Amino acid sequence: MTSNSTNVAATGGVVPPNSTQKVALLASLGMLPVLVVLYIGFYGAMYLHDPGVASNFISQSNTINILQQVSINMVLAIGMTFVILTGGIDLSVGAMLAFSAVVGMIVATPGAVTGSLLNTLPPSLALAAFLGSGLLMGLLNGAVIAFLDFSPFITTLATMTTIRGLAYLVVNGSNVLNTDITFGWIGNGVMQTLFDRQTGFDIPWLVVIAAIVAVASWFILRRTVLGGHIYAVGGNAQAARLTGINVSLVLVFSYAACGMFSGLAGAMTAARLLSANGNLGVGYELDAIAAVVLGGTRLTGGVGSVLGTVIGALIIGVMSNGLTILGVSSFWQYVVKGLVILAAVFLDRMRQRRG
Amino acid sequence: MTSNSTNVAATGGVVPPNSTQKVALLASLGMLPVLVVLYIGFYGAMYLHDPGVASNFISQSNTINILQQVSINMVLAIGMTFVILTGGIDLSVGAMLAFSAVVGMIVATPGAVTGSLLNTLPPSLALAAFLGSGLLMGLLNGAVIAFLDFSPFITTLATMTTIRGLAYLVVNGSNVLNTDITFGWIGNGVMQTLFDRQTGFDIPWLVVIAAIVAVASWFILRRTVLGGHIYAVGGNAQAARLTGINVSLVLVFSYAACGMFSGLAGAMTAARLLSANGNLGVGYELDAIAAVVLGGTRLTGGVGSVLGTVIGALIIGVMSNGLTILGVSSFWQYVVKGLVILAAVFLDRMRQRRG
Amino acid sequence: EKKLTSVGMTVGVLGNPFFSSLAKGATDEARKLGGPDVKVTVLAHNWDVSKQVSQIENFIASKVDMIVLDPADPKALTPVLAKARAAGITVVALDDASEGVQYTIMADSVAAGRNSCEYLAKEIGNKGNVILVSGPPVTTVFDRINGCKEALAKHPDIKILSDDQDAKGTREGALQVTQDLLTRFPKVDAIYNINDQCAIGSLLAVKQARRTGIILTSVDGSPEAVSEIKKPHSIFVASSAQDPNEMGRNAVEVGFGIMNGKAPAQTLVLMPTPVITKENASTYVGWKPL
Amino acid sequence: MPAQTTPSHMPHDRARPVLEMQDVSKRFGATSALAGVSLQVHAHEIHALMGENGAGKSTLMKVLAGVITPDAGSISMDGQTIAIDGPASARAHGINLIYQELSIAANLSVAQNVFMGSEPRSRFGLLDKQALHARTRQILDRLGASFAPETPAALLSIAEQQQVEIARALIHRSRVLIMDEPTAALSERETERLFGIIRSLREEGIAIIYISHRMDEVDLLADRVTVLRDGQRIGEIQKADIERGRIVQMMVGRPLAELFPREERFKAGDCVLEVERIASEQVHDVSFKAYKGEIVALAGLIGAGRTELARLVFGADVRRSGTIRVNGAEASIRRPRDAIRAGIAYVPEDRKGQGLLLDMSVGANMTMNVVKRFARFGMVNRAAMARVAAELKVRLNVKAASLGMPIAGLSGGNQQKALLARWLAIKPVVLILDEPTRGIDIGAKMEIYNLMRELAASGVAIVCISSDLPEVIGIADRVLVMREGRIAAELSRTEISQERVMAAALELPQADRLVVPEHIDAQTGRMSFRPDAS
Ligand SMILES: Nc1ncnc2c1ncn2[C@@H]1O[C@H](COP(=O)(O)OP(=O)(O)OP(=O)(O)O)[C@@H](O)[C@H]1O
Ligand SMILES: Nc1ncnc2c1ncn2[C@@H]1O[C@H](COP(=O)(O)OP(=O)(O)OP(=O)(O)O)[C@@H](O)[C@H]1O
Ligand SMILES: [Mg+2]
Ligand SMILES: [Mg+2]
Repeated sequence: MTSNSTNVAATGGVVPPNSTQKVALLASLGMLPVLVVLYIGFYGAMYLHDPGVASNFISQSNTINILQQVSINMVLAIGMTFVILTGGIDLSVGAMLAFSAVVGMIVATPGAVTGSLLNTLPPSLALAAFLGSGLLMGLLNGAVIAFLDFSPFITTLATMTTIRGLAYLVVNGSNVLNTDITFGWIGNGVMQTLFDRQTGFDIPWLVVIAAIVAVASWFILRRTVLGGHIYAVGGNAQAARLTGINVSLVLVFSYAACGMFSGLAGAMTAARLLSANGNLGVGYELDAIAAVVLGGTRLTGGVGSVLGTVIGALIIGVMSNGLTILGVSSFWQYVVKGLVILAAVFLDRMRQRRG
Repeated sequence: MTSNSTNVAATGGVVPPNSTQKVALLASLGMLPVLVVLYIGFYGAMYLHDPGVASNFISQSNTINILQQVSINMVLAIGMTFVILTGGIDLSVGAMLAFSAVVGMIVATPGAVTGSLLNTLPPSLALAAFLGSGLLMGLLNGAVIAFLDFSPFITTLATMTTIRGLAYLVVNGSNVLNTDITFGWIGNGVMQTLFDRQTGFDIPWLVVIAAIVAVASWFILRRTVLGGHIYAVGGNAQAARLTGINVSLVLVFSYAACGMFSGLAGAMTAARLLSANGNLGVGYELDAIAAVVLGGTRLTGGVGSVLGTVIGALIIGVMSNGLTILGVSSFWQYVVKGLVILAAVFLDRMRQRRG
Repeated sequence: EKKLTSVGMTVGVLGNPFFSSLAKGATDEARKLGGPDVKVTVLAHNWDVSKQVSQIENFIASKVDMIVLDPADPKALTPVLAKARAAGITVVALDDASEGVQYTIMADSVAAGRNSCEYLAKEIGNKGNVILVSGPPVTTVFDRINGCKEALAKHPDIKILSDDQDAKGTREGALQVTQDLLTRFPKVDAIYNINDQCAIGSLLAVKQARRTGIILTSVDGSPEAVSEIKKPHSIFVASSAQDPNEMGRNAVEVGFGIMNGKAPAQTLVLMPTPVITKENASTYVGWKPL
Repeated sequence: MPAQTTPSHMPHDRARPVLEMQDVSKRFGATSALAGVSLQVHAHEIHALMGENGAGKSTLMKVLAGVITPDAGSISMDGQTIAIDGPASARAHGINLIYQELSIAANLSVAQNVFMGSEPRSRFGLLDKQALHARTRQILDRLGASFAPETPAALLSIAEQQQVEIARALIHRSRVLIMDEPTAALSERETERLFGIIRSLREEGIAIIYISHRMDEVDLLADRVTVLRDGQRIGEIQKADIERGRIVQMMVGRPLAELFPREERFKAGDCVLEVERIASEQVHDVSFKAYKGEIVALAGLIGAGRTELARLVFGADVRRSGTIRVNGAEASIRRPRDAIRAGIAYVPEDRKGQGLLLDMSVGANMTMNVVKRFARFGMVNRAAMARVAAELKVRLNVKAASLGMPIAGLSGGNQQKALLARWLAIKPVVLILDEPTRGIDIGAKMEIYNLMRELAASGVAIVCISSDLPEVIGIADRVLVMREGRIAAELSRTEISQERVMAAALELPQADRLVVPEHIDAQTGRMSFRPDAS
């Protein structure tokens, strides 16, 4: 490091626009080609084996299909991005998803759980219940980590278990079903686009929501002072503290955001399945983290971008969609998925070497 | 201060246990009281509710029972300790456990999988197959991380998936059964202790193996040069490299050790269940990491001890044993486990504040 | 008639002989009907409904002729299954029920639990302490537990010591839970498990605890269970059997019929679950996994 | 310059101190870092705070900046007692501190680092990037920094990071500006610039507290000197009677001999290190020799490529071309291990980042490089390690409570000595020291200089990178001046002089990065070196 520093100083002159962004942008762009390669690769493989299948793969409907499938993981992963940028981690996202899903569904379903206080709330508050319960859990995570100064890993590992238990408890391990929820459109409705009439091209609300979340998060991280502080805390918490940044506040915000997005993901899941139970979202934390890291965000914090996370999530989504359409059965899917992730990282390295 | 320290300098004196150890030792001791408190707490709770149950809980047989139950997670966690001390992480331990378990069982069971090359090996090589397959996977992890310089998290996340898939593949997703394996004693046998005749007090081999692994690992980490280098790499890789330490070698060793211990855990599991399938060890990585972190090992590397990990694993074991014996339903067990972990960390903090 | 070229199948977990037997039954039948090069894609949903929804969507995208599914949820799949139907895909369910399928063949889980526990009650002379080792919170598990409770309820002298411990449906899970429960309860006469994997786990626990006078029953009739039951002095006495190979075969066969406009006689078939005991074990034709 | 906080500006009556600290005490476990220290600082003055490593200077200043809460004592401004809780509130009182230990977020740009925590906001409270970069550029120009606001901080050298630290404090309107060893990492040119700024700030009526281990800086700047020793205030010296010997005596508690060892003419032995046409991105075909028993100084401006050259020789970075010979034999050096085997030792400039193993004990840190040599069957020979460590501790007079204590607990000087010990343990043929006395007190400096002489006398060839001109002149038998990755001049013992070194170092092609000498004159009124001075 010292070495190339000497160099820059020596050669002085030209410096990129904004460094952080550049770095993050590079990292995320780094994965964009990988995504493209992956997509084309699948297309090629299918084409050789059956042109019909190949055209199904690239069809508009399947594209939307992929976007819809990744939307939930994407929302979780974006929440995770906030946390990882501060140098932390949140293993409880899957559990928070399940918890908010069951809480929201109970509120949405009069008499779902007899004697449950939640059922005394008006169903109209369901959406608030989803987001609120997620936000609450996130705030708890954040408070413990920021004020008690616990390690994020062990803290969220613990809350992951506890919250999962609560999710089972509020519904006694059963399933809350409700096929006529008012917010069903979130899960299965589509947004009529302008040219709908002619082309019948509509976008599922799941995708729209994920897109909104992505843009909003990008804005917070890149355009607001708070966003800057998140990068600062992740880059060098000591420096952040010395320069008078309220580190605790930044941490609480990040975990709260992650929690609220998990709640939103819970709403999306419940709306899509028209039901909710405590088993939802088991193991989702790893998918979310994978998307974030594949997107070039550094686990030690300070470096990364929402764009990267979006691409990371897409890579994972395209992979399972493509493999299934190719007719690869589960065993091989496991094997291939891992290898593809390694290949992705490798390609990215090569690109950076050259670049 | 300067003055008296000069005298110290003059007198020179011997090297007291160096700081790495001190910190680790403190941290692990920090958790020992927690373990004790937990144990006593359970005893008290049971006593109030039924003295008979309480005495069962502290009975020799249940104590051995607990030790036996934690032994496998402990072996995994000790392997994980090597990796985490270098500042890395290994998410693939559960998958490696499953892989080596099925490979070993196939070798041990003539005709288990028709046409499988593994079945051409003599059953006597089974144990070698368990350890060897684990070691091989570990070496692969280590090589990728050390030489391709991939992030340990994403690498082992990928290999976790791939190895899991391989575990399913080698047995076509079925179950290898063999109730008369030659190494059944590992799983269900006991070591006759001296005073066996009188007291009938024998120790299960599972426990003996875990103990041996712990002592050997402690020795490597605390007494060998390589151990010192592991701490150095985890503490400051840059500095380690500048002092001429072969960082890559240290990394490969650590991941290989973790892999081999996972293989051993695979043998222990297979021997205990007299069968093996691709689903073994799902999610074990989190238990292992939890034990390591509870034991006071720092996730960023450089600080920690085997002793701490052992205690961490025991805390987790006592917890689930105690809760079940208390008759806490599985939903509540989730809730309580998380809270207990948080409480443990909190108690530890308090202790360090005062100390 | 329409030709069968590709089948999409999604089941609970892999690495469990029951599901791989389902897969085998279905695959063999598909080959029989559609020829050797028919494409059968088998996926596992690990009881993650969202995952299963995605899998089904992907099957639709790859335009399979038939979807054979082991539903992870009775209602949640309705929308996506409607989509599949709309795409002209035949949808049949096995092992568990779901809205929106054209045909369902499953074991009667309640009956399975009932049969198993009636035999259990008989073996212990209709009195004593019984442990019910439960599993993950899913419908099938609840049914098997409830069926067992029905049977035991008929006998006032039978006391249920525990029925709320989740053994994860695995050997290692049951081994640990049973060890702990045995520590808690000094006097146990019988243990009922929600599946054979767990039963074997409990069996190991009982052996290691050197406890005697305990018998085991469960549900599934898997090869390992049967071979254990056959052993002369084994305490594992009974398991109400399912026939996953037949289940898979039948599902595809009927599905193929529906494909070609032949509506099934009844849209829900509950397969019997005969209790396999030491007496009849020898005559029982067991599962054939992949 | 606008800032978040504009403290009320009251007319200073020069007799009355702006800031007073009374009986401030602070303990860290066993060590009492401060024992009832009082300090008075006036407007329009540069107040030098002197003391050995570990005397308590930084601790005292951190109390002022609200980073450390004192166990006892009070602080008052303009006569009124004030409560300082946290950096923000200190800043609200117009107190700003340039920290000794660099705290830069490597993931951010220079601008983002400079304005960290006080980012300029646009109308809707959003980040105002334009203002951010514009204002950073202003401040960097004022400091004569050679890098742009957009530069990734990860690419900055220690010295450049130091400039960012300084900029951080300068963006705020201060009434009391504290500089804790701001020049530790700077070379002559940047230092000149900084002095200009300090003086103009003094004219603006700002009280400046200045901490440094460089005596000549104190001579140049200080209006008043307060000396600390072992956490106690030893005394105050007025401008009139500032005099080195006196200060040093107060600091060390005993009169100190000449800083640099009496020079005994060294007789050139045979060539030990021979570097031929070595090259990388930053270093261009550099060749040089180092002889048995001599001390070669590598002088030059920040970024001249000295550290890079050292790292290439040591194999820490890969070189594009060039050969290295040790004792005549070609050494194939591809990684540090090879260099060490060849008998080359390298003490890096970034003590914490690349040298110390902060979690390990003093003993473990010192014996790091020889654990292997004494090991039996790969086992640490703890007895031998203890012995070696104890010997080294005595030989280098490392002031540590015990060899078992964490090295993080030592003062800068002692950490540096421990690092030296680590490398002496391998009995090197060639010893490369990168800024060996950065941030180290005069006593420790002396010990290190003597040690260097001793080693040279014992036949070690020493290559010493230093940005401290008096040091270069005091210690070197020969000076190699680097510029832009090349050796610009070689000065023999007799030729060495400040003027010559600076001239060779300053002669830069790009005018924009050249500090126009007249400019320096204007601000400092001090004689400056012109490129043609030689
Ligand atoms: N002189 C030394 N140089 C380098 N590393 C050392 C030195 N002495 C100890 N270490 C390392 O520091 C750590 C402490 O080693 P040490 O042998 O003192 O531990 P220990 O006291 O035997 O272990 P425990 O505290 O668990 O009983 C180990 O990693 C060891 O390799
Ligand atoms: N955070 C801390 N924890 C424990 N001890 C500390 C801490 N900070 C400082 N000390 C101790 O307090 C004493 C004073 O430290 P301080 O940094 O103020 O000295 P200093 O005068 O600034 O030295 P230097 O000239 O090397 O910067 C030293 O003995 C140091 O070891
Ligand atoms: Mg200081
Ligand atoms: Mg340098």
